[in-house]
Amino acid sequence: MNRLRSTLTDPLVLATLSILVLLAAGEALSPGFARGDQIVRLLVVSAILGLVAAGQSLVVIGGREGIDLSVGASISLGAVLAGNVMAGQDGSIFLAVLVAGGATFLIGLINGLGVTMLRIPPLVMTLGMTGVVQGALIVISRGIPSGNAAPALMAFVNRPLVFGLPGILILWALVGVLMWVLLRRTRLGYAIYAIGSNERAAELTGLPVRAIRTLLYGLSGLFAGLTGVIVIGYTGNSFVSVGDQYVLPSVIAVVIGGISLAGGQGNYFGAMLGAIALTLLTSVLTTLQLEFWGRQLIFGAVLLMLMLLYGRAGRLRA
Amino acid sequence: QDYKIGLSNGWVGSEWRTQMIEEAQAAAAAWAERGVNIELVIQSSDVDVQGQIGAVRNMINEGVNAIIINPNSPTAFDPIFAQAAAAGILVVATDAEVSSPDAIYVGIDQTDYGRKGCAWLAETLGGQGNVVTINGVSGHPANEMRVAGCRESLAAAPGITVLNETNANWDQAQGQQTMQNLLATYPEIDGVYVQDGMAAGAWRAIEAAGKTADIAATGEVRKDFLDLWSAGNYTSGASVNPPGVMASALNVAVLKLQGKEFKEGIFGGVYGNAIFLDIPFINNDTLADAVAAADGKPGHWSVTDELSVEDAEAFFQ
Amino acid sequence: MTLLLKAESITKRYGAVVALSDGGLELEQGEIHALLGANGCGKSTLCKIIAGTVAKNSGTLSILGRAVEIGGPREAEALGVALFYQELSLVPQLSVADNIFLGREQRSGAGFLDARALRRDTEQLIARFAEVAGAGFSADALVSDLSPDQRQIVEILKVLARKPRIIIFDEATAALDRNQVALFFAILRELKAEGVSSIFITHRMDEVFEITDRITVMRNGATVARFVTAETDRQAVVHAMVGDVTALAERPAARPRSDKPARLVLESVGNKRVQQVSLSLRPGEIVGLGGLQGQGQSSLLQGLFGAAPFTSGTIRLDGEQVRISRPSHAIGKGIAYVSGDRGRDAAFHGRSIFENIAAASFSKERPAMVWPGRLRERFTKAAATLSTKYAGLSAPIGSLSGGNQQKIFIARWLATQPSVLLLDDPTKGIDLGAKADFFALARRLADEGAAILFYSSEDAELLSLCDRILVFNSGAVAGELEGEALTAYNLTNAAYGRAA
Amino acid sequence: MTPARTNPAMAALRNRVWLVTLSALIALFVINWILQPNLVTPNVLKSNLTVFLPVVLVAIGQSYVILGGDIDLSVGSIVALVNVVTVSVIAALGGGVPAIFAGIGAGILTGVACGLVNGLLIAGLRFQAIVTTFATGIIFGGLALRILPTAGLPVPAEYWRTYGGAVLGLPVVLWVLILALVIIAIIARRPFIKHLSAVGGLRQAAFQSGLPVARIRILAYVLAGLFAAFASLCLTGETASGDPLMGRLLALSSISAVVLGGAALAGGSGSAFGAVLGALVLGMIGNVIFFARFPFEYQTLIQGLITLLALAGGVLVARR
Ligand SMILES: Nc1ncnc2c1ncn2[C@@H]1O[C@H](COP(=O)(O)OP(=O)(O)OP(=O)(O)O)[C@@H](O)[C@H]1O
Ligand SMILES: Nc1ncnc2c1ncn2[C@@H]1O[C@H](COP(=O)(O)OP(=O)(O)OP(=O)(O)O)[C@@H](O)[C@H]1O
Ligand SMILES: O[C@@H]1[C@@H](O)[C@H](O)OC[C@H]1O
Ligand SMILES: [Mg+2]
Ligand SMILES: [Mg+2]
Repeated sequence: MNRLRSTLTDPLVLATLSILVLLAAGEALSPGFARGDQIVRLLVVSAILGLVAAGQSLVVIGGREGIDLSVGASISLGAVLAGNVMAGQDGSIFLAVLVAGGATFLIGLINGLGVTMLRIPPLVMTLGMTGVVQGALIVISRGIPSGNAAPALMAFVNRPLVFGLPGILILWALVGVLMWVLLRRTRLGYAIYAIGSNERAAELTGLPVRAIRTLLYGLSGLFAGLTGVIVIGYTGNSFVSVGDQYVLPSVIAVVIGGISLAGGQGNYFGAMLGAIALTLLTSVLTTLQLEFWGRQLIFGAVLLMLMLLYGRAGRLRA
Repeated sequence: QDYKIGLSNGWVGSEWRTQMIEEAQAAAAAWAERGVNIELVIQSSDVDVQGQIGAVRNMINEGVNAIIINPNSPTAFDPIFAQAAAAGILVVATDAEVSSPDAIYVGIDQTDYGRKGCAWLAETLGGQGNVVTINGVSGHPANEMRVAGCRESLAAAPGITVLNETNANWDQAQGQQTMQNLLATYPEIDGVYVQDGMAAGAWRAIEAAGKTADIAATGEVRKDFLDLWSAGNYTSGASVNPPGVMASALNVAVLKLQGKEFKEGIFGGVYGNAIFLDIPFINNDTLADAVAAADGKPGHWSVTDELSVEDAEAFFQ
Repeated sequence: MTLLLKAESITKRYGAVVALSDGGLELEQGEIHALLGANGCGKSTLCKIIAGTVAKNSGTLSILGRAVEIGGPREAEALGVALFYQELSLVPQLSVADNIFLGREQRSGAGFLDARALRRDTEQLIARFAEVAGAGFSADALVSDLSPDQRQIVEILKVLARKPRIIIFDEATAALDRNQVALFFAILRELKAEGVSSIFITHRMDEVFEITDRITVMRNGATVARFVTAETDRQAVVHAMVGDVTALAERPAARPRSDKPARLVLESVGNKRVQQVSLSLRPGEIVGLGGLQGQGQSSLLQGLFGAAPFTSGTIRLDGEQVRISRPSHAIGKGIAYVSGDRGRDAAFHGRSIFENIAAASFSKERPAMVWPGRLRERFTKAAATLSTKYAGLSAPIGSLSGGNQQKIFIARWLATQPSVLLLDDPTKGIDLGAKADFFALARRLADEGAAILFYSSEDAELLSLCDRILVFNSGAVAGELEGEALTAYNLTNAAYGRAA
Repeated sequence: MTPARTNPAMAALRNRVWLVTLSALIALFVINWILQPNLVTPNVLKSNLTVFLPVVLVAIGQSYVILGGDIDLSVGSIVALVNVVTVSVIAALGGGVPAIFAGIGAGILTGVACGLVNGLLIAGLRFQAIVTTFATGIIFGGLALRILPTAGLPVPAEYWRTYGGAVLGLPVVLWVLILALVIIAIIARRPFIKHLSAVGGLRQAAFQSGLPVARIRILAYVLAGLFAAFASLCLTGETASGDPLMGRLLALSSISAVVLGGAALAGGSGSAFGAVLGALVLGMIGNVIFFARFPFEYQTLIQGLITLLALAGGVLVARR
């Protein structure tokens, strides 16, 4: 009985259940919604959100109110830089990934330094960084062509590669495995949970807390930059606010995947399921014939229901 | 005579806005050849309504001769424009009409923009078929006007059924996702009305579903898209909202500052204070010209159009 | 005598863990009542149920014969019950005054805060502790700036300010030094004289026999024995607590001073709180750090461990000069540090016991990859050395009682097989049985060649374990005791010797 | 004796971080004055205050929520919802003076109700604050669009003329600010503020001390809703119309203002007065950038840099 209850309230199980319910709802509302190829397309969209959520997960698990609101700006920056570097040439994809990832990794590191060395609260630091990166984007994108995705990149994102799955899904699965290995099979992973759970205790067991946390923000920037590259592969070209729409969803995906915003808890599989659930919800809502406000109401209400299921704090009176 | 003119732009989310200001700057500089020196005071940043009102207040306090604004709200500026007018400042809105009787509007008729797009769609479909629409930011005045215009055209074709109306916030990636969802839900779509830059996203989804030959959808006018359009043989048509509208507004403003009087009966629009500019329309027949005009421009460059000083003089007595 | 409070057949489960199976307690008017038992036997849980912060599953509570349901701390307060929380109930960001009167602020007529009355009342309360509380203790000081003992004093005052008729002190003396305890006991006696009843939880048997009237003993979630203090003895009580007697090892026969070369030598090390301390430590030696609390003993250990690095002086390990400016340096050189403040310094809250043990070993051994399966056995063994009571390595650390958690944190360091062990009041909140195990283990480690620096706030612990004791005063070594000189009398003398 | 733990001057400063914010504000004001010589004239000052007031008010409400250890991302949507409710009620009742009062009353009730919903979800049902207020923000915004699908519905001239005018020789906007300051001064002297700090500082300890934790947090959210409603009524006076998309940047700017004012985002320390100063600093940064006449494409970057520096500086001082 207890085991059943704890299984049912396990975030992973809940996220999976929500996904199944949403799929069923979608299929009931519009037959064909849960068709194989449509699911693949939904997964592609989930994968984009899921990649940002990977960095967001690390930062949140790393604790001290960890959150990265600058991922949107970093996605835009990654997309614009990648577009410019690639300029539609397959040969330049690698360089584009390098430039986009490098720049956003640096931005992330700066976030990390602000959080660790200057002790600026992450929400504030990354919010401030958003303004700076957006400003920089406006400066650099002016006059320079925003660039185009290379055809191979677009095919990677949009067209089947193996078993009818686009390359991006393979990539996402790979990232999922890598994240698991990182978090559960490396010393660094254990250290991330430790600093997220109790920073002082982590220091007293010899962990370089600041360096690790700085790295986490760097990785979050890196993931965002790579997401930017994928986004330009998805949309073909980029503009300065292309990443904005991913910021809060990346946080929500992480939360409904069972990663506590208090830090030191949860894993990336949850965030992956969260990203899928959120994408599904958006898409089920699109297929409803409703006015915009009606969709918003349902979207908000479903988020609240997900919170009701398991995003709750413990009782003060145990 | 020299003038100080304030330019206010309250949203910087797309290159369209950058091009808008750059063209206005160029137009201002061009006045020097006519012996008029124009000093621009530019505010261009992401602000909400009260932030933009703040910028307008600063311009009033700075003592500009005219304010040209791409407004974040159609109605919210009424009191502040009244103050500007009281201070003898000319206010010209562009890109979105404003309700203030103390301002004039120089730009396209957003209702007509939507009307034209959907009229093209209805005609291309031969007045028959299933249509979905992908609109911009719900509640945004330009969007609401475009939606209204589109509905008007579609209503005139009784054979057309609107399956669903959605919003993708003028965001290309969201446009692409929305189109994907619509394609999955409605296998029988014949036509799509989609605004602006979202069209590129929608077309990408159509292409991914292998339906470019079966679906007619509106398009957009950035060079990138024009190239895709011609390469992919899409059936498309696009109303143009030229980024040059602010330059046009500036030219009108300077003439007005020089003391010219407007002709009778040129004002129209919802609030009776609008001078509408032509809306260029590109379809498969005129596509080749547009592609040629965009040759050598950067990918984000948008087909533009601006009122020359001479054209502008036509509005004056 | 009147029976004031009666708790009967109280049960409490946390998921699968049964914290209380049959908790009971009878408290008379105006008595001081000891509540004793090994770590994790349910003392704190029972107290929290009485104070309304934990909800019981079944059982009855009655006050003056009337059954009561206590739905929360406010209801408890209304019934005249106040609890000194083992983990304290203070808000770090608020001042001493604000904390003491939190929720019962003096108000002016219009309902505004009466700042003057607050300050006056606070100063009255803290005046008693002025002598023993140490520097920086004032009405306006933020609790976050106070030392652990000062915080305990604030918690005591906070409880007193509520003017309760039943006060529960859950390990209120754990961080207090001798003088502070003496003052606290004086207050307890005054309260008793006023007819207030106290429940007093402690792991120090001397305190029990010094101050309490009666004793209730718990074991494994159930109340198992009651004594009148004056009519029993230590042996009987301990027997009730642990089932069979595992008393603290008596002071062993003096061992011959090892003649091995020193493992650790400090030469005039110092930082903000430690001045010019020199010492030398041989393999196999256990050296105690004695003296009143807060004289720099912890700071010395933390300095040596790199947590609050020394700014002057030199450290030599096995003859070689080393630089230790952060804990990882120390760990790499085989130094381990066990803190007494587990919640703050040790616990990875919400993480498994496995992870809590692993942390130090990973820092020492620096494996790139981790294979939990291969480590399980080793960590199980480490946890078993102190007969820790736990469900399994993957259970969360929070499912253990305070004392059992502390055992895990000791196990964490044992797993690194340290050659220098720094113990910073490590037995805080550990029960007698575990303490005895722990001491035996420390001995064994020393015999196997480890060098141990041991600070304890309890003189008895120092005397029973150490080969010699350095007595601290104001951040410096004020004296050294060894061999025949190692007596409680000498230790007290030395501690007060140069104190102001 | 042993030395005192912290330098008393620094300790005093730590409890009054707003002093630092005040210095920053003065510095920005001076720069603004140099760039804009007519700054210190009654009209221009009033004009500036009119612009800053909505953020000031929202930031005050946000400061209580943050002091209690929570956060409110929905305040911007509350502003929009209150605005459309107010203008719709005024229009529905025919636009006379009684209609105006009814509209204001309805607006304030709406703000309070939104705050109550947030508070009940977060403190009552123990939902996670960030995600919950993000969700309720979407819901409130959706409701605003339901009530008023697109901007419009002018309010009667009595409303906005009064707001833009003067009473007893002082501009109404100044009276609003004074009133807000009086309210925060009153709240600052009530036990509530200590209780709220305790709840934000260490929730378990606050509970164990017998504080009604949930009620206190709910009250903080209600205050946030109330001040958002005040801000919305001011914006309605400034814009004289309804706009369902109003206030979209207010959530983040109010949080920045609170942090600039020296509050810890984790809760337990900070003050509403600091938030007022923080909001003014944000406003002055915008002004300075305007009058410094940076090329337009650099404006966002410079604004971002200065804001980040200010935030970093404020936090640094608060932490020392
Ligand atoms: N919040 C909780 N969740 C799960 N188990 C708990 C919780 N609190 C206490 N327990 C369990 O209840 C039992 C009793 O714990 P309690 O804290 O009452 O012990 P205690 O007698 O006070 O011990 P100590 O002397 O170590 O303080 C322990 O086994 C503990 O693991
Ligand atoms: N942050 C500080 N700055 C300056 N002096 C301090 C500070 N903290 C403590 N002191 C003082 O320095 C002396 C040494 O105290 P210290 O805290 O190092 O001893 P300790 O053994 O670590 O005590 P504790 O049990 O409090 O940890 C004490 O007199 C104490 O009052
Ligand atoms: O056409 C759009 C214009 O109306 C809006 O204001 O800015 C973005 C453009 O895409
Ligand atoms: Mg206990
Ligand atoms: Mg100590």
